[in-house]
Amino acid sequence: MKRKIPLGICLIMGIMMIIQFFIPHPVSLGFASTIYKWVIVLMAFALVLAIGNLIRHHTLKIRKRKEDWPYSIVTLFGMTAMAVIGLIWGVDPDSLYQRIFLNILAPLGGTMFALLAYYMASAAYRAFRARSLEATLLLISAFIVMIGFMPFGQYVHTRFPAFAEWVMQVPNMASQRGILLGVAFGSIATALKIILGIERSWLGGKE
Amino acid sequence: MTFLLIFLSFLPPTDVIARDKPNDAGSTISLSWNLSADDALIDGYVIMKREASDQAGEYSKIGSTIRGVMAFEDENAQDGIPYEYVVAVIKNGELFESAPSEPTVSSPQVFHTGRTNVLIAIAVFTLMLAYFVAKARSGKGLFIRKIAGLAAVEEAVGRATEMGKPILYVPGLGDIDWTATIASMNILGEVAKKIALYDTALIVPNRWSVTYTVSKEVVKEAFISEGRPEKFKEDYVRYLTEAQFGFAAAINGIIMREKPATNFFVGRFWAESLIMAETGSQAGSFQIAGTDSVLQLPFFVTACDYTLMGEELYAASAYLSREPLLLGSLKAQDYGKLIVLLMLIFLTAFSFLNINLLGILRVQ
Amino acid sequence: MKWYDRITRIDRRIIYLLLTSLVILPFFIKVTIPQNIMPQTKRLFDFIEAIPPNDKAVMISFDYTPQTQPECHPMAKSLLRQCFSRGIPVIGLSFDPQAPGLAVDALTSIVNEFDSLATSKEDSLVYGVDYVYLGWKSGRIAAQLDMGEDIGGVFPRDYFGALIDSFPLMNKVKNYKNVAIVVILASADYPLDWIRYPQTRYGVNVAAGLTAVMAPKYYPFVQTGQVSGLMSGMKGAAEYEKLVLDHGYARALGNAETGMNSQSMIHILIMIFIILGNVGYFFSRRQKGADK
Amino acid sequence: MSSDPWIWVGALLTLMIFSFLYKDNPFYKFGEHLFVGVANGYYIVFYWHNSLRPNLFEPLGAGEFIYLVPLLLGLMYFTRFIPKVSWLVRIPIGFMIGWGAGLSIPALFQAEVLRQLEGTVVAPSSFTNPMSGIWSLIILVGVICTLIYFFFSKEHKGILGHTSRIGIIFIMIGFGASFGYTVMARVSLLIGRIQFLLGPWLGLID
Repeated sequence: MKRKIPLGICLIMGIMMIIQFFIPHPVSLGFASTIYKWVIVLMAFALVLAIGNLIRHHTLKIRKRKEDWPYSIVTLFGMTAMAVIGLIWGVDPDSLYQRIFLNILAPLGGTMFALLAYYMASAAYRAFRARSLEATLLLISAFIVMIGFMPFGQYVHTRFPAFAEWVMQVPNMASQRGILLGVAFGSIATALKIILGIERSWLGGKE
Repeated sequence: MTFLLIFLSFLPPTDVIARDKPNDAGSTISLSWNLSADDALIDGYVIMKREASDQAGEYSKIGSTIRGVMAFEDENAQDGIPYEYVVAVIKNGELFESAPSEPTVSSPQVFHTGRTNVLIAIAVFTLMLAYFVAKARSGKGLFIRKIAGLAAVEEAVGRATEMGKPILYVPGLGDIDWTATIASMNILGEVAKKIALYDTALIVPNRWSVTYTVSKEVVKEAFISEGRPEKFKEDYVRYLTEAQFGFAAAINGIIMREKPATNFFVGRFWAESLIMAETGSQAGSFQIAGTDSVLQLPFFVTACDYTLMGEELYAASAYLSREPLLLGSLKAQDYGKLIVLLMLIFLTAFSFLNINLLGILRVQ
Repeated sequence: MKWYDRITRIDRRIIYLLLTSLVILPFFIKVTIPQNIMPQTKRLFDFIEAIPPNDKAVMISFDYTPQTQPECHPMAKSLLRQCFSRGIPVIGLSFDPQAPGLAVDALTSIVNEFDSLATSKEDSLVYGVDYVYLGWKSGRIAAQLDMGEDIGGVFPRDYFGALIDSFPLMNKVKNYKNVAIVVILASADYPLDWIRYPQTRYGVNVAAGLTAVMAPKYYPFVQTGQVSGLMSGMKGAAEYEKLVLDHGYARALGNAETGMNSQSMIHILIMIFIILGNVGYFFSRRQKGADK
Repeated sequence: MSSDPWIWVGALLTLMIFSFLYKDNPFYKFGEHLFVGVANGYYIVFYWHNSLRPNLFEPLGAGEFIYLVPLLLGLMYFTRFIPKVSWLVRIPIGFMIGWGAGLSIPALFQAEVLRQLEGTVVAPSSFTNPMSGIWSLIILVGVICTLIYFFFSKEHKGILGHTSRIGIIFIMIGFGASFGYTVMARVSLLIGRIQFLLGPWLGLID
């Protein structure tokens, strides 16, 4: 029973969602949107557990004075402050909550994202070595695109930008589609195995 | 003095046809008509309707279009009530009405005929899967080609033990509704079983609350099934944050401060892939990646020691567990790809014989 | 360590330092690398050139976020310069909640630029006559469709809270009939909705300025004519700046040109380092072969 | 220099994150921990306003008792702490996983199989321009060879070996091109951050 009930619920949900796709009737649309609302509610409940884990991790660190423990205070304080601000003073466009989002979260996220410019340079320098035919092809096509999409590309040859565009649109597109088709079958098979209860790693152990 | 008033007259559109819109949730009627012969001269068309039972009633305006348009959808029909429609030409505010349409009733449909092909595809693939899984269950051995990177899993765990350092396993940034995340959970289970046998710590950071609960169960059960439940620590599986780059920032911190010997990045990834993989590479960790995110593959290939590309991720999860049932599905996947491949060739060949079958691929 | 080993192991911090300086330098040292102009950029420029002055309006949908500002903000500025120089009224609006701040910034900075050059009162730009900014609305697709009937029904008040009936421009422009083209500046998939809904229903012309990542997706639509012009990424923005400058609508090249110079130099920097790495790899491998 | 304290906050946090490029340091640690904390606070509020309140408590308050189902399912997450009934946690997980899997199957067939196939089939109309016709043939060959690389149940020998090798060549060219193309987008992001530091913060550029 400890396995059969969850597996049964998984099976029923899976089949209902597949059938729903084929039924345009309002009853079916209403069903899909209700379930979606429930899913978000479930995510919110799971978040309580997850946040609990985070709090536990950091309080332990503080209590045991583990390395870097003062930073754990920063995390716990930041979380509590932001939650209180948003729950008490609301989330209107000119609330403190939105200001913190725009002036603290957005710059932090944007800068992490911008680190990629640096990492692309160091990764390319370290790894783009002509060790084999495959590695050489990767290197050459990267060069073609890096030159072709820049204004100076036209000085290599007037048709060079068009060539770079071709590399993107023809060989690149072909390989992406091929990979995508394979992935689709892997994904579909996994999803089917889950619904049919063949793949049950999410249940954990045998009991 | 008399004024000679010239009344200009414009021809209304003809053949106004009303039909219930197919494959919808009801309350919509599609209209079509032939353009007025004076289409080039007019301002546009006005669409009007009335309930067919109310023959004395006035037509009321429900919408308008610019000239040259010959279709309209009335999205405010009430199911079960017959309506009549007229389409009028409008010029300088004056209307010239067409003959009314036949009375038409809107209704919702219970099967979407435009999606029959998807239904057939699902049915065929499910049957194939069931067949090969049954065959695998009967104990026939299946050949699976070597997947580079899989052999490295054992090596990775061993290496961490030798160095006395932990293993970092990032199960992707996708929530549980991404199948890649499920495949990753499967691989996590196998990796955790190996770790349970050695004296190595494990760090599994999560971005989503639901994947956090699942990966916790998976790791815990893996330790139990290897008979080492006492070795499992609550702190192995952690929740970080839902913010994509906040998550990446925290992973960078873990890589730098807890110095894992091996990093696994397995699951669904977005732009943050290289932030984590490059940091790991600079820290000198041994790295194994696996993802079905086509756009992130180049970065993992560049920065990691081994990468499971695309479908290899799904194959790996079946391969590692070595369960015949899971292996059976690989065979079904291969046949699925074979069908796709043959369809590509035949549909292309047919199109050159002037037989256009592309319609069978279209989904509404 | 031999020289060829050394160039395979350059400290990453040296690369990072060079890269940072190449991003900063172009802001202070202006150089101009001549550009080839992509046909889809030229097409948008020519389309707006062909709109008669003081007639139909250009609608600009500001839908980009602060993160993609370097790519899309210069596009907005160049477009505004072209429209204002030619006497074409501009209606701004947004469907991305992060965009209004940027839209207001683009409008005010260009309007100030024009007004500072204006010699007479007639020359200066007047809010409500030459341009308006309607602000942000949720329910994108429904709003886009409703504007085909009545813009005032969707935006009864502008971003600053004024009733739009009070603006001469909005009395002239009631719906898409008086809109020559809608230009969507976005970092997400917004133009597709415009093509699918208002364009098919009301036949409105659509053009776009997109980030480099988004743009390739729209090439097929340019080919079919559903999109009447496209600026793609910082390069597209720089090309448009060039066109606007060449026609005398601007006095100097803007930020996209600066950004493009950074881009070019960083691309060259990365390639130089890749080549160094490979030269070192080649010689060290040859050395190893000789040692055996 | 800016006199707006918010700009200063944004600028200092930007520099803290950038400092990681040199090496891990207390400033980065501060920025990282603040990020994780504030982001979690942000999502707690987000889920309250967008999920728990409108999708659970308000309908329940209005007497829609069907919403007891998600409430019950949600509460089951907490049975983890009660060893005797801890297996109940599998029920909401099964619900979510089944939902996700069922949702994805038709979507995958539609968007990633059928539509990709349709885009790849070559038709005589592709040859109205002879070059573009040839290119679509190359795409067709590339897709087929790449797909063959992903065959698992046959050894890659003979014709399968040759085609899958061509597949790998396509894949590598594609990876290189994607990498090269992405450099542009990432540098744009970096320019954006630098512009913020030089402009609004330091006031060196406009």
